[in-house]
Amino acid sequence: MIGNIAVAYPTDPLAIAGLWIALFLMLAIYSYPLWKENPVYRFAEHTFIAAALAIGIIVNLTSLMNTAVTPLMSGNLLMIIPILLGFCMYFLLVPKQRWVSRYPIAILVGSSLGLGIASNPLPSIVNQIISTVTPPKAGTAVWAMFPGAPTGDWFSFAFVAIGCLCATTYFLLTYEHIGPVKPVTIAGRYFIMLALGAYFGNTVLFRFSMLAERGKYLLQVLGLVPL
Amino acid sequence: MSQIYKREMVFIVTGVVALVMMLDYFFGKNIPGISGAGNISSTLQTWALIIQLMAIGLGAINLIQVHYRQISRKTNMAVYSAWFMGFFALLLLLGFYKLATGVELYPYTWIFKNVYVSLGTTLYAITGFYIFSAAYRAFRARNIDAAILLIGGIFVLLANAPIGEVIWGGFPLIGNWFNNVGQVPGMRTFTVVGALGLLAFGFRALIGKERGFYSEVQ
Amino acid sequence: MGVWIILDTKFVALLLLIAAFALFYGYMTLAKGGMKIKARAFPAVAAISEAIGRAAEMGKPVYYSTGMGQGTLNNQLNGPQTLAGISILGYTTRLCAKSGVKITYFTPIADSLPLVEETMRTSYMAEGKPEEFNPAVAINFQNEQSPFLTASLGWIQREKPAASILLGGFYYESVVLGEAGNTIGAMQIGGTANTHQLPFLVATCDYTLIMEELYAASAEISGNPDVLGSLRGEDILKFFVLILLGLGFILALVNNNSLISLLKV
Amino acid sequence: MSGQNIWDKLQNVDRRVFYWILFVALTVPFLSPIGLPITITPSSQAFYDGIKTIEKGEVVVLSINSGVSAWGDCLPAMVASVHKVYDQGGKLIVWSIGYTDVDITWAKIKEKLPDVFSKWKEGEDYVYFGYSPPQETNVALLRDNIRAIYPKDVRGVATDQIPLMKDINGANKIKFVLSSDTGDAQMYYVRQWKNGPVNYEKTEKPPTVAELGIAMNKSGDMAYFLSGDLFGLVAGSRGAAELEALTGYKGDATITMDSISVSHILLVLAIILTNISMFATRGNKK
Repeated sequence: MIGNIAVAYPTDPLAIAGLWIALFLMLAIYSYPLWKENPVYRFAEHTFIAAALAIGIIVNLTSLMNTAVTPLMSGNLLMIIPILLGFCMYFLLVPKQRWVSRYPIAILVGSSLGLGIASNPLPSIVNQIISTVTPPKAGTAVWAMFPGAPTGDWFSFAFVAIGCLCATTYFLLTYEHIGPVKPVTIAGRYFIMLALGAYFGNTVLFRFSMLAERGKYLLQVLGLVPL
Repeated sequence: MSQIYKREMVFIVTGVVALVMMLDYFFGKNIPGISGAGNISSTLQTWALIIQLMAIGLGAINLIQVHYRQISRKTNMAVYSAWFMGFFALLLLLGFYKLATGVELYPYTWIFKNVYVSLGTTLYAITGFYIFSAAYRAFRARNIDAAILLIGGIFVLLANAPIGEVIWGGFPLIGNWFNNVGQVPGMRTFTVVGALGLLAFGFRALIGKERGFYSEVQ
Repeated sequence: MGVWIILDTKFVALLLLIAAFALFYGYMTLAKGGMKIKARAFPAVAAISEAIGRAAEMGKPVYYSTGMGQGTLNNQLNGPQTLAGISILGYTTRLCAKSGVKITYFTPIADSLPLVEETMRTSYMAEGKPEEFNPAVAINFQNEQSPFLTASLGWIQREKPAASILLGGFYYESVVLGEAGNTIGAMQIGGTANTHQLPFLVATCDYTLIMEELYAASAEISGNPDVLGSLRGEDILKFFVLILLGLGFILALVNNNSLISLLKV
Repeated sequence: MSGQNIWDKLQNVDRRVFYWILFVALTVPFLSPIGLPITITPSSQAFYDGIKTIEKGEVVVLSINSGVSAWGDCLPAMVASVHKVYDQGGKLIVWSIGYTDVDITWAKIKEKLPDVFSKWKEGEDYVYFGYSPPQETNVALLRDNIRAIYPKDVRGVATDQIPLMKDINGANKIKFVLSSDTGDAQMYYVRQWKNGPVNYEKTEKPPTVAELGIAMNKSGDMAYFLSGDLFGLVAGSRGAAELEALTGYKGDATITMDSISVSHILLVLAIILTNISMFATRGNKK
């Protein structure tokens, strides 16, 4: 048997009740696909939305206490500015004074956009070009189509380089795909389709692993599989 | 004149904050006062942090408004909205007790461990069902694009599943090659094109040509 | 690094950023100054008019949705996709008004409703048929994801639309709607910039707009000079990337690393 | 023509039949897990080779950027990695970028590793800071000033009093970042920590980042793994099963592999069937 660090089945009645209520809620949700939409499903869905919102508020407030309120109380008076800006966000709800809420949004948008714009080009453009044109070193046939290719994986190197050339040509958006460029863009779309195929395969692995865990939970509560 | 602080000033603030972030990123340690703990960019990032923390209330108010409207209009969803309000209020009280006293009451732990965890994992995994039924009825190679996608997908599926190797040694070899190399041209181009798109979108937002953020800005 | 450059070894990235901003600003001003910049013809957009023609022939309605979009317009990732989907909705509604085809728009995004109603009303007015637009019928709003899905599936099975158009910020509803439209034989046109949903749209739709194509198609339809100008700027940068890739590939074949070391400055 | 209506029947089979088949196919294998052997893919091997180089006392950050709802795919890889960091004698800092339910996930990881957490002392070998909001600016802030977001840990102990954090307040003292994601928070670390303007002395190197998240990230992040921005990519329950095989601690992921095998075979058959029926019905229409 595969050794899994099994947690003992609880003896405390409240914990056992917890396991069964969790199972009931799971079956309530899956009654939608496995049967049809029904009141029990809607009840369970609204329970989740309420719980998620309550957690969100409590955890955010706890973090706010640590990072803003306690420092303010212990003398860091500069902290009053972000707290006031935070309150300005709520002017979004007052149509006539909505412009007040634009200043805190400006700081949020300015900081995240500024950071995103500055830090994106290096890893997402420059490093990608460098990696595409770096020839494979001999002996590093780590993911070779032909394992143990003595001179390094030139097949994969050419595949990626030519693929990037065609796919980038496909994404030229203000020039028509006509004349000699046409076959290159058609090939580019096929490279993109292959990528979406692999993406589809990995998405299925992700979704099925999640659903498998739920199936295991059913068996765990019934005591057929260790917790 | 009065419109200035309603629109132009906002763009100036956005632009200045963005500029500080860019200077910090590129020239950080060489310009005194910009980079490092306690300097301008760190302070602005701390302000952004606190504003985000306080913004959670907006989401709560919006959701409570939606459900209040359901109750006041006595729609068919009214009973669920009433349950939402009641359960939300109960959890919030338990949470405030923990916030105030630092003591986590047993009902609080019990609800999160058994109610929240189960519902979260269950709702998130529901897509697995839809993928499976769509595969039976809709994933068809109706054109070359869909054919390449499905063939690539099948090879990766049989490379990810251990049984693929048992059936034929070629599945892990070709499937893993698709995963490690085959998908890279497409994915890498998405990355590069997406990054260029973000630069364009960011530039338009910084010069005030992107109206999504400020909802009312004409 | 040279003393006069005070950079933290990211000179190439900064150069790329400055070049990008210069190109965007240049072409945006040129576009506003009247320079004709057009997005290329997308088969998916051409297919919309073909789909409306089919709907008119069969006397069947058209289903249109811009997806979940995380439930709000000003979400940084999905807001732009929902707005793009709504501008293409305007174009589609106008075609429907012209050929007397009924179109129904489904959404769970509350704050997009004013914009949607204004867009569809303008399209009907442009065809001189304002009286045919009834928002209560043409726009179906459900405030959460599962009621939105249930309402959509019920309508699709009942009305059996001739065409189903799914353009916007989609999440897993792309699989459900794609399957529903496909099994009743509707002609399907999909498009999103959420890469994780693209495989499902390509697998279930006859035509798809991929990533930036969604923005280019909507900019072409709305004729927005800023977006079209910055799109041309992006294309010039893509040419630049193509040159680097081509040159780098040839240099790699002859085992010369000069370009790589240049890019690592 | 009887041949034709078989395919029509397939089309009109109620979709709930497929849902029940899938749920049974995913559940039954857990009753007696077989555990077929699996090949180790290069990106998981690279991750393992990376964390094997952790020396005694070196500090690693575990950034839990996936929620409770993604446990099926993300929890096993985190459990296996924490176990390996413990084996190597490393130290661990744990926080989350954007997931308010991180407390429950961290409690589950400790529950899964009783032998580790009976010996590890909180505050000296590991410290748990909990939640921070989901923005890239927070990762940039953590790079230079951890105390700005985390003045104290979840127990309420001030960060200055925590022995592990005595001379640590930024990225320059961290060896690796292990990021478990459903979204793309790992890219925040790649952009702000690995490629960011960290104020390093000559002796220090920026921390490198590895991705432990959901299986879809194997597609989204492979380009960054090849360009060296990620030193490892352990994606989904499959990656976790490979990591469990590498570390020798068989766990939840290895058990899940049997359900993955059964369900994937069914899905491949489904796709083949629907395409055969398409060609069959198209053949008749001509």
